[in-house]
Amino acid sequence: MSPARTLPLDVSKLRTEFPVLSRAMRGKRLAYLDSGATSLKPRSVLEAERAYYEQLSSNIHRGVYEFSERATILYDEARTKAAGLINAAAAREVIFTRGTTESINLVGYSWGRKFLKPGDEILTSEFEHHSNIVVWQEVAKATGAVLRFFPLLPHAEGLDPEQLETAFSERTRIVAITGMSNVTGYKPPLRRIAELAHERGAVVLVDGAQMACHEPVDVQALDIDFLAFSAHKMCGPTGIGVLYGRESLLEAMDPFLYGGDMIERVWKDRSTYAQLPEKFEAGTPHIAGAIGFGAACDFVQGVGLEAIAAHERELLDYCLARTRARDDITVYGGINTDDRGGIFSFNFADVHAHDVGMILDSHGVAVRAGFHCAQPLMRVFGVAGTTRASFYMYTDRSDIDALFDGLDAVRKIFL
Amino acid sequence: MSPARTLPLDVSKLRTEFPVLSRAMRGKRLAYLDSGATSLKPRSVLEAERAYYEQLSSNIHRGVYEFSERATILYDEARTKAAGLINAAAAREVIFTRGTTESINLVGYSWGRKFLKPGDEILTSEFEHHSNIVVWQEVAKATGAVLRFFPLLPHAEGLDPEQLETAFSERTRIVAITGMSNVTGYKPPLRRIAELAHERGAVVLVDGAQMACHEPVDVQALDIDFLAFSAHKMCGPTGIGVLYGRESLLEAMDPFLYGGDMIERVWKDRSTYAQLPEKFEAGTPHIAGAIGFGAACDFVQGVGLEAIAAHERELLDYCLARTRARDDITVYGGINTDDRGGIFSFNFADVHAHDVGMILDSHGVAVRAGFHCAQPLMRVFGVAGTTRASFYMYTDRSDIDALFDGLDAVRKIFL
Amino acid sequence: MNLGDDLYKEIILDNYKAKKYRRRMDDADISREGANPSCGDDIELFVRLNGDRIEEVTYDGAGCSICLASANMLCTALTGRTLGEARALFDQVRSMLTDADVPDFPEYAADLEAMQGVKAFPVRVKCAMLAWSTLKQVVDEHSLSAG
Amino acid sequence: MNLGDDLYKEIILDNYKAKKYRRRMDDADISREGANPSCGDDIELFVRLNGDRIEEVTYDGAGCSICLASANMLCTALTGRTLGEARALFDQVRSMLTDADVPDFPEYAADLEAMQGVKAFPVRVKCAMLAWSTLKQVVDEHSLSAG
Ligand SMILES: Cc1ncc(COP(=O)(O)O)c(C=O)c1O
Ligand SMILES: Cc1ncc(COP(=O)(O)O)c(C=O)c1O
Repeated sequence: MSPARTLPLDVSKLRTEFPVLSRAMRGKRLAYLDSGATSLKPRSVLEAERAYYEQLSSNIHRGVYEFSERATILYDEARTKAAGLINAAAAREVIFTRGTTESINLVGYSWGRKFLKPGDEILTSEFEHHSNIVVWQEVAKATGAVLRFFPLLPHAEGLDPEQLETAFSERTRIVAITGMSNVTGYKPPLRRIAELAHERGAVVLVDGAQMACHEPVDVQALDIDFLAFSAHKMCGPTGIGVLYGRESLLEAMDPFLYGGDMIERVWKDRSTYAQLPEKFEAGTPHIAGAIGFGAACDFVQGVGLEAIAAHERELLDYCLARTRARDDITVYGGINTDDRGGIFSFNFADVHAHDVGMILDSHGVAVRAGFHCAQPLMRVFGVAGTTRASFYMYTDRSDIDALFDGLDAVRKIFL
Repeated sequence: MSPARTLPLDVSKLRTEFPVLSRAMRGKRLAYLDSGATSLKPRSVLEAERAYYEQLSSNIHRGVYEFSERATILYDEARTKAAGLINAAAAREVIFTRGTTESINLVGYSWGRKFLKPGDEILTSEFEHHSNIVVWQEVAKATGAVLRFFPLLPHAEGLDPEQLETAFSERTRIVAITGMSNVTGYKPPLRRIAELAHERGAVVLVDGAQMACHEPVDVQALDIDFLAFSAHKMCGPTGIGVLYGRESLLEAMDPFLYGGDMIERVWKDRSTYAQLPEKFEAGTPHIAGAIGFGAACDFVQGVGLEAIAAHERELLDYCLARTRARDDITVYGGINTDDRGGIFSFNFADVHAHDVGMILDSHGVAVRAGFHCAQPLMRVFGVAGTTRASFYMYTDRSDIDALFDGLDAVRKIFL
Repeated sequence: MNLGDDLYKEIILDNYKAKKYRRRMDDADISREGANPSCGDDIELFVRLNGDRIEEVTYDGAGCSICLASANMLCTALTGRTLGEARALFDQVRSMLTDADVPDFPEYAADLEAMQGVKAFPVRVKCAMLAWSTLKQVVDEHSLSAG
Repeated sequence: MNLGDDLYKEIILDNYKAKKYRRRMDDADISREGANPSCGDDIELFVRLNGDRIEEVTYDGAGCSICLASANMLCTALTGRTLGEARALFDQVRSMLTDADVPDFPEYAADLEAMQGVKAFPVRVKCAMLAWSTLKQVVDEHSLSAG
C-alpha cells in the first residue's frame, strides 16, 4: 500500500519500556497483537501506581494529613491530565469511571433514562461494541425510545456517506457511535456526524475505547458531547476510565451512583448533591488507577499521538500488502486505510478462528479470536467470528512476520 | 478496661510487610490511624498486582493465548478466594465491583428498583455511611417505598435492642444495615436482624466496608442476603470490591451495567444475558485489582481474623482507658467494647476536629476529621464532626501514644 | 511441532473433517441445541431412539475443530449404544478433561483419548465438552419424561 | 514548634477566640450563608450598608479556627470600608492563598498576612476563603441589583 517510509517512532527503544515484551510465550518470542483487548503497560505507569501504594497509600478527600493531601493532589492532577489529553474545556468535565462500559452505562442511566421519551430515536451502528449497543437496547426498553442504525456500505467497509444524513430523523435525540471499530479499525466521520446531530438538537456520544491514545482526540474540535474510554487500552492500569461530558449536559443529568463524596448534605430522608465532577464519583475511587492513568497520559503524549497513529497505519498497510498475494485470507474492512486504525481482522480459509488463534499461540503470537463483543457486525459479515491482530506503539514488523509465519503453520495443519 | 494480655499478633513483624510504615510524615514517625478510610497495603498484594502487569498484562475471557489464559485463571481464583473469605456457598455469588458504594448501588438499581412497590419499607439506621442511606433515599423516591429507621439507644451507643423487632412492619422488604459503624465501630446484632427480617420475608443487605477483614465474617452463619465490601479497606488495591449476593436473589435481579462479557447473544434489537457472576460484570474488569485482592484475602487469612479482631479491641480498650482520666475528651460510642470494632471517635474540648487533625498531622499522626460520610449520625450526636482514629492489624500502642501526645499539643495551643 | 500444534493430532483432524455424522435428522425423537456463547460454538444434536438404545445420532452446526471433532467422536462411539452407556461415557470424557487421569475408554470409544491434550488449554475444554453436555441434557430429560 | 503548630500563630488564635464580630445582625441589609459541605464549615455573613459603604459586618456559624479567624479578620478589616475596597481585598486574599506572592495589604488589613501559612495546606485554603467568597457573592449581588 504505502511506500516504505521511515517510521517516526523509535520502536525498539520504546519496547524496552514494556516489561512484558521481554518475556517469552510458549517458549517463543512474544508477538503481542492483542492491544485492542488491552494494551501493555510501560514501566512509568507501574511506577506511578507503586509509588502511591508504597509512599502514600492514603485515601483522598477531606484527609487532614500530609499523605492524604498529597494523594488528593495526585488524583486531581490525573484528572487535569486526562482533560488535557482530549482537550476538554475544563477538568470537571472528566468523570473517572471503571472504563468505557461504565461510562456508557452512566450516560444511559443518567441522561438516557431521564431525557428520552417514547418514540425518541437513538441512532447507532452495527460497528458498535456490545457496550455501546446493549446499553441503548435497555434504555429503549425502559423509555419507549427506538433504536435506529446508520446504513452501511457493502461489506461493512464503513457507514454509507450517502445515507449519513437521512439516517437522522426529527426524533433523533442521541447518536451513540464508535470512534474506531474494534473489529476493523474503521473510523466513522465524527465531526460530520456531530454537525448533523447538533443541527437537529441531538447529542453525540462517542465510544472512544479504541480511539483514545491511538490518535490525537480533541473533543472541542470534534464538537462531541460525550466521550467514553478506558485507561487499560492506552497504557494505563485496569479498573479506570473516563467519561468526558459537556458541562451543561453533566449538570442537567441526575447522579448515577449515590454515596459518599458525591453529596453536599445528607439528612435522614433526603440529600443534596455535590458539584461536578464529584457529583458522578460516589465512593472511594480507584486512586492508584487514576494516578497510573495520569502517568499513562504523560507517556503517550511524550511518545506522540500523531506518530503512534502513523506507525499503526504503516503496520496495517504492511499486513494488507502481505495479504494481497494470498487467496487463503479473507480480510474485513476496507483496503483504503485513510479511515482505519491499527486493527487487522481476518479469517483463514474455513478454519475456525479459535483454531487459528490457538496455533498462533503455540508460536508465541497473541491474537484475539471470536466475535469481539460485536455480534451484530459478525452477522453483517455472515461469520461466527474472526481472528484479530491489533497494534500499538510497540508493535513492530517482526510481530506481523510472526503472525504470517504462524498462519503458514495453520495452513500446514488444516489445509 | 481489659487486663494487659499478650497480643496474639506479632505486630512489629507484621509492620515490616507494609512499605508505608517505614516512612516519616512531617518529619515524624508515621502513626497511621486512618485505616477506616483505607488500609495500608502489604508487599504481597503489591507484588501480585505487579506480577500481573509485568508478566501477563493481558485481558481475560476468550483469550486464546497463554498469557490471557493465565490471567483468566488468576482472576477466577481471586473470586474463589473472596468467596472463601466470607464463606459464600458458591463463587458465582461473588460479584466484583469498584467497592462498597458500587455494590450497594447495584442492589439499589437491580433489586430495589425492580422489586419495591409504593408503601414498601426499607429499614435502615442512622449509623449508616452515606452509601447505605443515599442509595435508599433515591430508591424510595423512584419506587414510592418508604425509609424507616431503627430506634437508637441514648447517645447512639447502638440500636435499641428493645425496639429491634418493633422497627419491622409487615411492609418491611429490605434491611440495609452496617456491619460496623465507621464512626464508632458499633456492630449491630446482624444474626438477630436477619432472623427478624426473614421471618417477615424481608432481605438483609449488610454494609461490610468496616467489618470485612477486621473480624471473621460468615455470610451463611449470619444468614444475610447481600454483603458489600471494598478491597482497599482490607489490605487490597483501590478500585475493587465485592457484592456478595444469595444466588436466588442475584438470579431474580435484572442486570445492572450492560455491555461486553455480561451478554449471551446480541442482536441489533435485543440481547440475552450471561449466567452468574458474569451477568453483573460488564466490561473489562479491574483485573490487576482482583488479583491483588486475592492476595489480600490470603494475607489477612494468614494473619488470622480472630487475632486481628482481638488486637483491635485491645487497642480500643487502651484508648478508652487513657481517655477515662481526662475531662477534655468527649468519646462517641459505648464504653463496652463487646460490640465495637477498632474505631475511636472523639472531640477534644471545643476545638474543631479539623484543627485537631491538623495539629496531629504536624506530629506525624494521621487521623480523619469531619463527618465521616455520616451526617445523620453527626446530627444525633449534635456535632459538626469528630476526630477519628481507626486501627488495623499493624496499629500498635506507640501509634496511640503518639495520638495522645499530639492531643497534648492541641491543648497547649488551644486551651 | 510444539504443544499447540501437537493438539491437532491426526485423529482430531480426521474427526473434524469427517462429515459422516454432520447432518440434520428429520425423524429424530429428540433434538437439542447447545452453545458456548462466549466462543461462538453452536451445535444441534439429533437422536433417534429405540427404547433405551440410540439408533442414530447426528449433529449439525458451527464450531472450532475441537468442538466438531468431539461431536463426531460422540456420534461414532454412541451409535447403537444404550442411554446408560452414553451416560457412563459422558462421565469419562468429563473426567478426562477436568481431572488428572485418562480413563480407560471402552474399545468403541478409544479415539476419545486423542482429546486428552485439550486439558492443557482451559478455554478449549468447553469446546470439547459441548456435544457431550448437550447429550447429557438429552439423556437426563428423556429419563425424566420416560420415568 | 513545627510547620503545623506554626500555622496557629497568636494572630490567628486571637482572631479565632475574639467574639467581637461573631453575632447575628437583625437589621442587616444583606445576609448570606456560605458552607464548605465537604468539611462542615458553615457560616452566615451579615452586612449593613450605607450607600456604597459597609457600616457594619458580622458573622455567625461554626467552623474551624482558620475559617472563623478569617471571618473575624474580614469584619475587622472591612467595617467602614467601601464595596470597592472589599472587592480589592478579596482579590488580595485569594492571591495570597493560591499564588506565590504575599500581597501588600493596606494597613487596616495587615493582620491578614498571618494567613499566608495556610497556602501550604491545600485542604484548608477553602476554610480560609469561605468568609471571603461569601462576601464576594454579597458584593457582586448588590452591585447587580443596585446597578
Ligand atoms: C461503613 C462504610 N460503608 C461504606 C463505605 C464506602 O466504601 P467505598 O468508599 O470503598 O465505596 C465506607 C468507607 O468509606 C464505610 O466506612
Ligand atoms: C470499541 C470498544 N468499546 C467498548 C469497549 C469496552 O471497554 P471496557 O471493556 O474497557 O469497558 C471496548 C473494549 O473491549 C471496545 O473495543
